[in-house]
Amino acid sequence: MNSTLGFIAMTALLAVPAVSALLLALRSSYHIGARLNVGAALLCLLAAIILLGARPEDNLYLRVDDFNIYLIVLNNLVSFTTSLFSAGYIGHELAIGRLTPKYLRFYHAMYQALLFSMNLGLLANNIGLLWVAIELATLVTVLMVGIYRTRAALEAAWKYFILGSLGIALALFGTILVYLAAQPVMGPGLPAMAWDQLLIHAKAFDPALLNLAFIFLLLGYGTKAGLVPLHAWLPDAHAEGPTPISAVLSGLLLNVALYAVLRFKMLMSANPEALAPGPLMVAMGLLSLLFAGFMFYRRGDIKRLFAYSSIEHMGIITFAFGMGGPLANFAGLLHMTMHSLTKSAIFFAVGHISQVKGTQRISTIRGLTATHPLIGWGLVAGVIAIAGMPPFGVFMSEFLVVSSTFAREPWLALPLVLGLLLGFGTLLWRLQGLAFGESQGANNPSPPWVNTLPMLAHLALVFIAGFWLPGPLVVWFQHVAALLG
Amino acid sequence: MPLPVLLMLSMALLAISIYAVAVARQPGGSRRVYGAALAISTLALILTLTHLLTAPEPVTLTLPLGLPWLGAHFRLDALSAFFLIVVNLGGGVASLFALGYGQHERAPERVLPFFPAFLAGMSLVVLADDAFTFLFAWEFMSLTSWALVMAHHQEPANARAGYLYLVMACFGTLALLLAFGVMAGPNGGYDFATIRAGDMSPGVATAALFLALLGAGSKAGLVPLHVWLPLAHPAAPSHVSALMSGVMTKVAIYGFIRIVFDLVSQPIPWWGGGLVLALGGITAALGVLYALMQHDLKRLLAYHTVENIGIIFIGLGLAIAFQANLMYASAAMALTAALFHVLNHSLFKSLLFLGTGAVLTATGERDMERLGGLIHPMPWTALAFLIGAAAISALPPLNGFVSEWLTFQAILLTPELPQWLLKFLAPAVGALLALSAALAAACFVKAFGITFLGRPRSPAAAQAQETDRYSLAAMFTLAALCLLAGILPGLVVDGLGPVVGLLNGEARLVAQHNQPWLTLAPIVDAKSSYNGLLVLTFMALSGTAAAFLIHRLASNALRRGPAWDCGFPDASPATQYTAGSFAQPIRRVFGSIVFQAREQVTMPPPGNGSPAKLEVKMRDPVWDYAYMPITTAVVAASTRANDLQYLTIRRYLSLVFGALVALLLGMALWR
Amino acid sequence: MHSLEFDIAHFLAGGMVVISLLLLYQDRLYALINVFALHSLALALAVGWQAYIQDAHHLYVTAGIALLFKTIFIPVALHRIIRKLGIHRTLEVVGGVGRDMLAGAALVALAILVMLPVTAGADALSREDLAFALAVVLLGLLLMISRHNAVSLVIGFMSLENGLVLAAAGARGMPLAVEISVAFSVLIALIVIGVFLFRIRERFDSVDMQAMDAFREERRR
Amino acid sequence: MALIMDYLVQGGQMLLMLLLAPLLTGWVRVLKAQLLRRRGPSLLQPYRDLLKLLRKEVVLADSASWLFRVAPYIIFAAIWVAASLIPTFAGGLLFNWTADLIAIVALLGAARFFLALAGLDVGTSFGGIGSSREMMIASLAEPAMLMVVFTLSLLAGSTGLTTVAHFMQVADVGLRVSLALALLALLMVAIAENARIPVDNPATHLELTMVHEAMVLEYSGRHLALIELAASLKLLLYISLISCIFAPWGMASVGEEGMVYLVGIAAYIGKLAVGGFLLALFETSIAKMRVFRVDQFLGAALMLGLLGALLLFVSRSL
Repeated sequence: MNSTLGFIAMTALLAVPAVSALLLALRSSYHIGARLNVGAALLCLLAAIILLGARPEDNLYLRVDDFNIYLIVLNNLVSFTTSLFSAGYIGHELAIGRLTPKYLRFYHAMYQALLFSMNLGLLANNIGLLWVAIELATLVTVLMVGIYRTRAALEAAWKYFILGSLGIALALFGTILVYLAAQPVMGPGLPAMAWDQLLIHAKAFDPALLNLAFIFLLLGYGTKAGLVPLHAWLPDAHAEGPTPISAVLSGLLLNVALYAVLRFKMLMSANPEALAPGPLMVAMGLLSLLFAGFMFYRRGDIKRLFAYSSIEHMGIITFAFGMGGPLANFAGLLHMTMHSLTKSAIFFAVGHISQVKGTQRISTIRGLTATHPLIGWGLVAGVIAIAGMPPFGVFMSEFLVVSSTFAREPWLALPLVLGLLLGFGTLLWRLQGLAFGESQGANNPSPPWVNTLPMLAHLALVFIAGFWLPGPLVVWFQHVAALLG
Repeated sequence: MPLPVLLMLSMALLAISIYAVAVARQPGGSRRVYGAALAISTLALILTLTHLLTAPEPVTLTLPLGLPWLGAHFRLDALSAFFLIVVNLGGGVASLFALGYGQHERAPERVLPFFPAFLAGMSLVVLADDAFTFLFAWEFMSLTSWALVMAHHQEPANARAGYLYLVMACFGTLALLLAFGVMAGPNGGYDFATIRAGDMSPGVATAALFLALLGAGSKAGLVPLHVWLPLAHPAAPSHVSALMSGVMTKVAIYGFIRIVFDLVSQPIPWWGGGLVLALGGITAALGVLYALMQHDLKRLLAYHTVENIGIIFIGLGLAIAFQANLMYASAAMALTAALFHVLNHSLFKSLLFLGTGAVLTATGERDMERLGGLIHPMPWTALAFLIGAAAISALPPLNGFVSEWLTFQAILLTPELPQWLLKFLAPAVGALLALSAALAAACFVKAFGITFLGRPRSPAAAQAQETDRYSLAAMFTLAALCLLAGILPGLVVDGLGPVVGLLNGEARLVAQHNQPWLTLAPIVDAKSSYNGLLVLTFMALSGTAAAFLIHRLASNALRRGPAWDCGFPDASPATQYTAGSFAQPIRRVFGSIVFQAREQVTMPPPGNGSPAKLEVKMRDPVWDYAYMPITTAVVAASTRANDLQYLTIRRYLSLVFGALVALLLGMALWR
Repeated sequence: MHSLEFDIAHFLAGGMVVISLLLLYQDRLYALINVFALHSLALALAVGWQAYIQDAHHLYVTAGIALLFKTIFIPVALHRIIRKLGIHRTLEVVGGVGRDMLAGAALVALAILVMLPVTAGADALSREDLAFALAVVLLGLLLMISRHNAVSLVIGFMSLENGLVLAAAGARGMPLAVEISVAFSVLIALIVIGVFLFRIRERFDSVDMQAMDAFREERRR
Repeated sequence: MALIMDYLVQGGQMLLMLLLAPLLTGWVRVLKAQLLRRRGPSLLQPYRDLLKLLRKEVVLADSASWLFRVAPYIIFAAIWVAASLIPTFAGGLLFNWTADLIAIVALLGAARFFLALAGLDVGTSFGGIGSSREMMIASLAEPAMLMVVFTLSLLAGSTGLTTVAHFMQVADVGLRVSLALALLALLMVAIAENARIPVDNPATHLELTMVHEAMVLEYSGRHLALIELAASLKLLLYISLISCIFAPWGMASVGEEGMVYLVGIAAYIGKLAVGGFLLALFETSIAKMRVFRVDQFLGAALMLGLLGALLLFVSRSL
């Protein structure tokens, strides 16, 4: 009974977005489109919540376990709030004629398609299916990044497309290698591509093949996760696409890519002879952290700025998971969650800002807290949160990340802390310019406060998480952290 | 059971700050907020005072907050009680002052919500009993005070100050985080009880000392980590400046003491004490020299905070050195001196900043060169400021002298130390301390004389009015406390007894309350003794006696007339000595060495009536040699890295290709 | 009897590597396209042969896709596009052909070096085939980055993908092989026809990437 | 009985200081005049001046504040209290534990603080000159003085003057380098603190060279009298300080018979006479230096004091 309910929910997670994508592709009216979009996202969220209670039994294609369920819930939660935000945002874009109804229809359809592909990727119990899902997500986001048809947008889309496809290709090669490693042990056929099976037999796999596979997978999915030096597509894609998509990209898609990497990391650590994936991930994480810190300083575009901040935090998360151990993994999971919520909140704020100021250029945005208190202070809160200051959740996760290094590699704490400080300093430099000082440039009226509800909701969640985590969540994170090894 | 109540009060403060968001705009809003803050601080003050004076048994409390498997630990022991007294005293007085001062605030909605939160943050730092809660509160304190510094964000200078401040605060927090990490070690017990119990290697202890110096020192304003302080403290509204300078720096000191004297279970090596001692001496001397060069009143005071922090650290360094040699009696002296100075500085620095606030509201000026003669329109403010100035210049019978006297006594105990380096270091630091004390007197003759005495140098100063009664009440409360602590030092020393005992293996100074005539005799009165009460009585007696006799027996006639001034009567006020010209001799003596101060006089040719010009160039060595390199390096690096934003797709692909090939090569060569 | 199967498989796979090197050698657009067609043909044969010796019938589909789509349709399409857009026919080689050849040789060596530790026990086919496939992939990547021209970039990407398909086909009984190759073909089709040429033609009046770089420069602050 | 005696001694000490101070000033003046082959004023001239000033009315500048009128009393009180705590003819005074050497230095500092403020109060340029130069001088003289205090109290193991004097009296101190350095530094400080040649010239009213006189330029009548008295008290204080530390002979100690006290007083006056003579001799034999060479002079004093303390730190451990 329970499992059938779970199965229904799981299918709903895939079917609802798929169907509504089709419907939205047909409907062009803004109101119906936006409502349907929100409704579908809400349904997915409900389905995800049901999944919390009711697990379907695994099959060779789809699977729900402790690890992906929380990402699924997070994913659908954020995509629901984002759909709320995008309703207001797109309305404004439509009003000022930046988007035509034709593209609007396209936008909504693609939004659902993206939701579908991400859910698929998270639910997939099959490395091939995972790969297909992520490729689909890439295609969809490429189309959405280019939706404004400006030269910059198209160029960003093009860059994203090429780099993304290359990443996809490398990931595919890695996937094939994993199969090749598994096939002699488990015989040909589907089971040799299913997570649960792979994990069971991983000990017997040929380590050399696994190593090779992991390199390709790390680079392939790492490209999607925006790890330096594979990050090049990320800033432009964030900057030029519609802001809701930036929010989804930063808040969710990166997580999905990282989730894929983690899955394979589990596989690696299940095999004693294979090389430990930790050092690679730690190195890439530190590199991303430091690099992003330097890049904040010279940014002129507000969305690109926060795109780099996403790179930084992906670096931190990768570092944490690379460090390994229950504490570090817990920190990584927590940081993943906090980053999704906070960063999407920031992008909501940025969306409002770019609409009220009519620009994304940092140099022309000043004194927001004076002119638009709500979104101005919202931005301040968001940036303070993402910079890892209390009373927000990121502080806790960063505390855990740093302290976890003392359990394994105390000396690594030093570069980590330096990177954090660097990023903080350069990011704050930008924030003060945006939020304080004499206001200048155009000042359109603030959006109705209802539109800022998603942002406020996210900030509230992060705020509460700053000093109190619900017990069940903790237990569950600890369980997952143990799984990750 | 005061601890839960204290936590409740902090929560209440947080609630008030939320309430303040709503009422900030309303007319009576600030009155209500500050009134509530005053009430709460007073209540907390009474509670902690009773706790410290009665039975300071440590009480602990754990709430299911913070780190899930750790929880939020809180602890009220003698040390935290003492610092809570400092915090709540300062907070209460600042609130009282703000009852009047807050009426003139241009942007109340940027001050009211953060002020109570700031107070709560400081109290929570002192109460915290695990690393997470401590850092949480610590960073929260920095954050709220940053918001207060940014209250008048239109001035670009304030924005820069706020930026520098928050970055340095973050640096300090990270350093402390590392310190806790080092102390907690691999098994990571982050509540203080576990850290205390754990046995750590000497290396760990030293690392903890260094990191604590970086972390707490950057918040307290230890040279060379002080650069943010003289920018940030003046930028905030005056009652907040009083809190930041008088109280927040003390919370930083608390952090240092808590880590180094309480948490570090292993004795710190003696040279660690030497390091702290030397740093303290340098900080004291440099701080006061910086202060002498200022003519912005609030910045002068802020630099003076740096000096006093140095004096406190001298005491702490001596204590570390003594403890390293197991000379706990001497360590008790040094610790008492440091803690006493903590209390004193919180009193008179707050007083002086509040006085500046009164001047600011009366004239709208912070620049001494445009003030003067304020003693006539605002005599009461002048009196309070004078008391504060005399106290901070360590003049008997006020409190500043007592703590510096104790510090000197502690230095005089150093010959018993076995290490040669310390033997040499101690008198040198003593000389630095004496020098800074003398320069402090010069500095406050300048501060008070130029601001309040003489004739007004600007219309604003001429039309000044006496400030409101709330502000006066606040200032005179502090002034009275300065006097009390000065004439009854024995009682304060006894009050500090349990704190010192806690930090010093139960070794403390002999009880003073049963000394004859309330004399302060830390060891034996044959060795060294001081009695503020009698000094005051003698001075009062002889002064009044002289006055009485002269007025009775000789003349008491008095006639007003123009100033004599060697025969140049009533020249324009512009001919008075200015702050710059007052400091000129000292600038010539010290500035040319420390700040490479260069004076350049450009005289017009004879017959040309245009005014001569004197320009003084000074450089801040710390900024030039410690901070500029870092900033330039970061800017350069980010400029180089920025090129990566604008590569061609082909180049990006090459990056991926390179990464792939590198990894493959690595793997091929790995086996 | 085994040996023959293997020899043919190896001959075809190795042939692909050689053709990849040939691709690197080209400096004229049409020739590049033709050689790529040859590359895909070799792939089709190799996959077909794998299908035969594994008698895995779904691989025939993959071979068919390779034959029809990549050997015939794409090259023709590219020919027409080039004619339509009037792209100048010579390729600007970044580092000089000679250097590319050297690099290519080094990459092949690297591929083999990496594959050595793999235990031969896995599958008799896998070891060498994988070495070849990896070599093809790396060479394709090298081709992508060694030309200033978008068409060559696409071709490089496609040859890379040929290597992937080769590897997938070499893996005995790999499920979803067909689906994956189909998905990939869709990707490429999108690259080639849809997004890339249409939009780029519309916006930047050339497919020469330097034009886009120039455009990017003007955004530089 | 003994207690009453103690009170008497203490009170006698305070009065004695008050009475002797102008005499000493006069004595020095007379000697200087003699050395310059002038007849000079009579020995009692300072008393006459004081009485005259006390009887005259005060002419107060319009811009003077209440501080200006209170300052003389504070200055006088501080210096008098400091002076009365120095063992002159008898050690172990009743209230000697009220303030040790450091406190005495600080009391003098307090007097200087208010004097400098008074100099700034009227708002004339000369007052400013005086105050700023005075504070510059003090900023070097006070640390030097404290270094001397360090040396002594390290030697005697106490900062209490009585203990120090007693120590110098009984313990076989012997000739110590650090003591010599301390004495030298103390002398230099004393010269500077009392505005004597070569640092300052008490007799001059040349605007650009005066320091102490510039500060008190606006004072008149009883205020001036108090300040003059305080100044001569200060001179007396320093000379008796030096003598009680470096020449503690003949000083009576607690609870002795009357005769001894008389001896002590005689010895004390003798010391004062010698001290005054040496001072006058020194002043006549040297020229005043530029104000901006004073810092080198006092810097040297500071260095000497520090050196003395350091040597002591070393020698103590040997």
